[in-house]
Amino acid sequence: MSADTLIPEEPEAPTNRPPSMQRVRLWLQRPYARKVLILTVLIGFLLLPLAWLLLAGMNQTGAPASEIMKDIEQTVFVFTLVSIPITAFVFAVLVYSLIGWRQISGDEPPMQDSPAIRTNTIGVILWTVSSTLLAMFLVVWGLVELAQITANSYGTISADEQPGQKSSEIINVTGQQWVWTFEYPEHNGLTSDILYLPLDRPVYFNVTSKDVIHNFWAVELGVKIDANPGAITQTGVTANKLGTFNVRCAELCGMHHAYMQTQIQVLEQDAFDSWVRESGGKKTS
Amino acid sequence: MSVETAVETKTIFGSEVPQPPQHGAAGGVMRGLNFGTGLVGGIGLAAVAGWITAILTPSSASNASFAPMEPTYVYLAVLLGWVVGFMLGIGAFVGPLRWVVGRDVTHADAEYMAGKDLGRKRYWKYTTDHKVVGIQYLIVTMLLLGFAGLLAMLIRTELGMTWTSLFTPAFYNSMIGTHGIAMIIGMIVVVSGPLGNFIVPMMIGARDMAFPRLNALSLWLFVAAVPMLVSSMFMGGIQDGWSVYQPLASQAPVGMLGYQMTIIVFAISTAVASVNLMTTILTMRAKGMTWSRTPIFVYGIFAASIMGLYAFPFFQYSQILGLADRVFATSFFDPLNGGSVWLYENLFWLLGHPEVYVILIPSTAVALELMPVFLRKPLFSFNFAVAGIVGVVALSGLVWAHHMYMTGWAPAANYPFMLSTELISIPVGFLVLVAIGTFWRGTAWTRLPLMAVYAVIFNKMIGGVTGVYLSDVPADQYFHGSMFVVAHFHFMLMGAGLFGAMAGIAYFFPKMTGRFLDERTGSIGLWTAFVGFQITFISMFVAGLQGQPRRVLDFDDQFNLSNWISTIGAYVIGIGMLIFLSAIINSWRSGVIASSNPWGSKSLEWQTETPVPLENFPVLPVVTERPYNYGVPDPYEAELDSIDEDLTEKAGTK
Amino acid sequence: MSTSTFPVSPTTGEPISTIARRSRLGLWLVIVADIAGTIALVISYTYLWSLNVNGGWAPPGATLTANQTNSTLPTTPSTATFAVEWPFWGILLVLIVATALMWFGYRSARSGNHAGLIAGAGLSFLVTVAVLVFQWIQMSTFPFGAGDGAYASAVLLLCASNIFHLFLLLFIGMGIFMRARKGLIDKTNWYQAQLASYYMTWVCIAFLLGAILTTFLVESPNTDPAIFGTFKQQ
Amino acid sequence: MVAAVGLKFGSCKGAFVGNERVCVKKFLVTFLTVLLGGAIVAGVGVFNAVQQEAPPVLIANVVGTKTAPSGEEMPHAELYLDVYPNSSAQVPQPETKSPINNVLLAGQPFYHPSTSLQVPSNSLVTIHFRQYDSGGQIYNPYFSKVHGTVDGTMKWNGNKVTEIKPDEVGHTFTVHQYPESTQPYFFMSIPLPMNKANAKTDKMGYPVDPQIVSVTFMTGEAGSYVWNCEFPCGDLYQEFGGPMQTRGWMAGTFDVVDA
Repeated sequence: MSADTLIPEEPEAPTNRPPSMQRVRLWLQRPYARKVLILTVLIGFLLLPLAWLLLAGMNQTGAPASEIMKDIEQTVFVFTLVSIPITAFVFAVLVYSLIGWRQISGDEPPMQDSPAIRTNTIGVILWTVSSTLLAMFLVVWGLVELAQITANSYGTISADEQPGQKSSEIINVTGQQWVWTFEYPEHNGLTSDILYLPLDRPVYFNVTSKDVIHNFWAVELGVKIDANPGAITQTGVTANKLGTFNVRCAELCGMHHAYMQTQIQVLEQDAFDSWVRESGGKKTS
Repeated sequence: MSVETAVETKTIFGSEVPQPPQHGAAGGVMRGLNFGTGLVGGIGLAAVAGWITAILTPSSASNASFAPMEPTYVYLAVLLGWVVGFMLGIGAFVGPLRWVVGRDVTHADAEYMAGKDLGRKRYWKYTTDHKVVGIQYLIVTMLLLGFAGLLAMLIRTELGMTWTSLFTPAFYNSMIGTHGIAMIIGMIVVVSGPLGNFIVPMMIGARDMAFPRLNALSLWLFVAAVPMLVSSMFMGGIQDGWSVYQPLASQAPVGMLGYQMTIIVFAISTAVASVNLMTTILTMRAKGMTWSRTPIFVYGIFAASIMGLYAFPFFQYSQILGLADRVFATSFFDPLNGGSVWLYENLFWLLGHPEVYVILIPSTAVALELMPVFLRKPLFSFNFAVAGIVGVVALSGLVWAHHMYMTGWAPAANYPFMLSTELISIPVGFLVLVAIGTFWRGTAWTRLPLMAVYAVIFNKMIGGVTGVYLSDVPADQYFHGSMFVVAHFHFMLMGAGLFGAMAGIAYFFPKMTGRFLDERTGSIGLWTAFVGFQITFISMFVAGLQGQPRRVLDFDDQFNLSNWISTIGAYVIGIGMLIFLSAIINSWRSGVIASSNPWGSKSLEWQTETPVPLENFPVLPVVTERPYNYGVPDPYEAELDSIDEDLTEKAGTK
Repeated sequence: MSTSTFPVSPTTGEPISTIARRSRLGLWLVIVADIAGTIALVISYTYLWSLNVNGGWAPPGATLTANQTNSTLPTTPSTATFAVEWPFWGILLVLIVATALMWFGYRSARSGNHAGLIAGAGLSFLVTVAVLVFQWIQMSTFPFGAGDGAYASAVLLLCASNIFHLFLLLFIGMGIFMRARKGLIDKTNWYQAQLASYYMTWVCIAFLLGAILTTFLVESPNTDPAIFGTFKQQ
Repeated sequence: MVAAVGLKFGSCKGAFVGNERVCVKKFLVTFLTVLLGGAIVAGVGVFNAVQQEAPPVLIANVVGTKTAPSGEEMPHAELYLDVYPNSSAQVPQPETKSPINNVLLAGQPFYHPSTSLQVPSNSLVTIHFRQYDSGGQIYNPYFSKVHGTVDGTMKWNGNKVTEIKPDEVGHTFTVHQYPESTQPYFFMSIPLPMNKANAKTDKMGYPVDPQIVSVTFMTGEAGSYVWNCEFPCGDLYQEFGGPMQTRGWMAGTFDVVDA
């Protein structure tokens, strides 16, 4: 490539602009600089569809079925967007150093060295500031979203406070090798192997295990919490979409780990009540 | 009190050195010992120990939950017998015993133990020369990685054949566990073992490591550890993933003992190696090699050693506790009797996360080390490279619980751990900046080592970005325990780690073997593996996004497509790696002879002649300039300066 | 005597002072790893103490017999009680004596008092043997066995780690003693005695940590842990 | 394109290879390495796959028709399963090719004659169990109840029951979902009562009159499922290791196939 060997055109009459700005402006006039930036933009636009493709993958089985899942997808979407520019720039430099800046082949070390750039204050400062800002943005966004999700999943409410509001439903989730059972203590201990949820009503989960660690993952609802032996973990969700969804075990729990999964049925309130009446009448010993 | 009167002396580098009395021929008992006697000792003692234990244990012995204990005791005795016997047979205990009885090593002994005039035989002995140890590490690591790769192929085969199941779930689980831990162990040593031992002392201008015998000890402990891991496959296997979470691990067959013993021994080996490398780097740098003149690769190895030193004991103790639970019926991890599963997770991940950087930092450093040589320009912003490494080390110990976001052990702790985890992207970003800054306007001498660096940085970007999702609790609430995680850490550990190691091996091959790594075969292998790698793990990302949990051998039809593609890609990786291996074999046997400094590098290790003499430098070198002093003055800079000048003139005239 | 005016390493010809510097650093790093391991023990003890999972921390009998755990494991009530504190401190005290003797030997080696060195190292070795014996007696007379709950496990592990350290000390002490007698440690070449003293000092600290834990963290603060396998608190 | 850059070097004409012969030799080495590697993978894979083939499939044959609660006539198949506390001269231990399993699982309970079951789709299936093992307290009372049979009951020693005492369970036969959304959800759990400790036993040590349980359930469309025992009758932690996690002993496959 002979592009680099071109001397940029003379700078116009110098002004009182600070030299650093001057430098940046001159730098932008260098052919390779422009090409790298153009390449960055191109690659950036090539990567842009990812933001939606990721969500498409996550929504295949009917997600989002809850506010929590919406928040999660929002986070994924935003993180993809903000990480595209920096990725595009790095890829652009890689590509341009292969096609743009000269290459030397051969068996002997090249006779002619490259420009000895030991550092570049402006570039380093730009990178540091931007990457720090980016990290800070991710942290802040994450903290806010986490607080929001914790609120939506009632994760801060302890077991004894829970039977508070009448509108709520408490479900005791028990993981054991290799089946899930769901107990509805407010309906005299009605127990089921399918997770039935009322639509648009907050549901508290108390989760524990009778043997090893399992992980209660309600995929389309975006609920995930370990079922630990000897401890009770809490979470919750408000399902806002009718349908059949999946519970999968997301922590290796022995031979039939792959088969430790079941259905979620999100029902209208009256359908839910009728299910309770049909199967829940008698007390479980 | 005086032992002997006439002190015979020996001339070492021109100075008369008094010698302790020489007992028998140089090397003493070590003359008769080698890998063969090690095997004999190990297998022999293992057999004896197992036999005696079998006699002593009543076959009806069982623990509180009716588990037959005889196999446990016998297998444990066999493993212990193997380790002790092997180290005994190869002569690891000779040095300490000589120290106790006060028969100090003479110069002649030392030279024999360093493998002087032993030819090929020295590679089969308890040799103290750091170059021999480096080669030995290279071979053992490649064997281990090959074993783990074989398991990877079987795993992908099982997952790819969605219409049938090849293996039973139990065997599948033990495969993924063994594959995971074997790869992790292999990747931990793949750079700091071969290159750290062979290159670092020469790079800092030293004649050997600080503690040559410890050097051999760390290697042979590693060698003793690996067969125990393999043996566990035949004892029911490790059916619990590489992290062997308790209490699931206490349900596994006796094969679990193989895992636990492997980790316990390997942790000692790592600690010994770390102490050795750190002491060498801190005290044995050549005259004039200030910290600003120390190559970045040395920084990388030093950082890995720090993390290995403080992190591995936690892993070791987590396994010692698990072993006690199984053998002595203690209840550290048994929730029925007051044990806590979170205790195990914390102990494990206290190692588990620094260990990731133990793998990543050296391979990144080796990439940064070779880039200036092939781009003929200095490393961009050396200080930022150092800052990046320091930052990663500083944060590495504060992020472990991001593996435990979803365990519910302390929901409030998710906030600080998310903070620390996402902060680590800043120092990692520094390393990326250094890399692309070095590429910037560089004339690429496009030889295999440099080309591999392109692959490393590409994979590292993908792994890094996907890591950002996982470091964020809300997103992790979906991705935790899914295939997405598997794809992510393969991009980091394999995409960045292994390809970086391949770059380093290709770069240092001429110095280690005296021959070039065959460029064409090597490149074909590398790029085949690279393409296969992208196919495999990008489609694995898709499976994760769709919601496939990890460590499952049967899954919903919706995941079939991505798993088929992933399996095809895995086979491509396998072929590529085999081609690269064949390049190594070819070149080692009949490669083109390389000059002592074929890349025209300016750093010390290339200034010695090849093959490197026993004491690397006849005269210790003196460092007078910064590393990476390549490059010509930047034409643009000169021009800019002139502009500045007339700008200031203008300002003056105003 | 193999002691020239300018002591050098017989193998590499470097001055002993260089070797000593190197070895000292190496020892510090070894101690760092050892500290990490000991911290792992401390974490295990305090973590189990603070959680009292399923009421299983305290020596069982009281809590574990309440077999509401849906478990079929035989949890026979045991008469186990907490261990007595003073033996931990007694053992620590004796170990400190051994360490002091080693320090005495090392100092006298530097000051050229060779007899003092031999006496110090030898006595230190003997006292260490005594410590090992005491530790063994304590371990074998605990009012609980390994299977008696988390407390028993944690305490026994602390003692096992002590035993491991003591065996190391025996090896070191014997080496220093023999080498001193051979004159391999003397006025000009004393760094190995120094390292031995340093390491013994660290081992004392490790013992001290164990004693503090077993003395001050006994009754678990968590009085109503969840009952295993259920959604009830105890 | 990047690869091409890497390939430009070391061609047979370049300085890296002497001549054609060396070049061919190198190619052969490469070729053999790949071949050998592939052979090793295939070999190990086939060996292990053969080592652990599932137990012979036990097929429920259609023996006429039966009236479903809905009133319609459906094909009726039957299956006979026994549960033994341990192997004996009379009942051989399930065959395993892995030597360590023979040691670790000796004297452990198992289902007989096989754990790979196959039943016809869209029909009524009756399974007759003979339970020879002792028992005790089950972890989860949910599995001391009958789930998924035609009328929610099972026949135990002649009389219909819907559940048994949670502390008198011997084993359970629990079929659950295979992770495929394309096949009908299927969940069935049958508790098998235990034999009292004082039950009269024959010379093999098996109860003379075992617990007889028979259940009838309706199968839907074809699909594959797995089943395992939910009563802790294994060893190690929570007595859920060993046989509980070995197919052929206390777990297996349950295939619903079109006749």
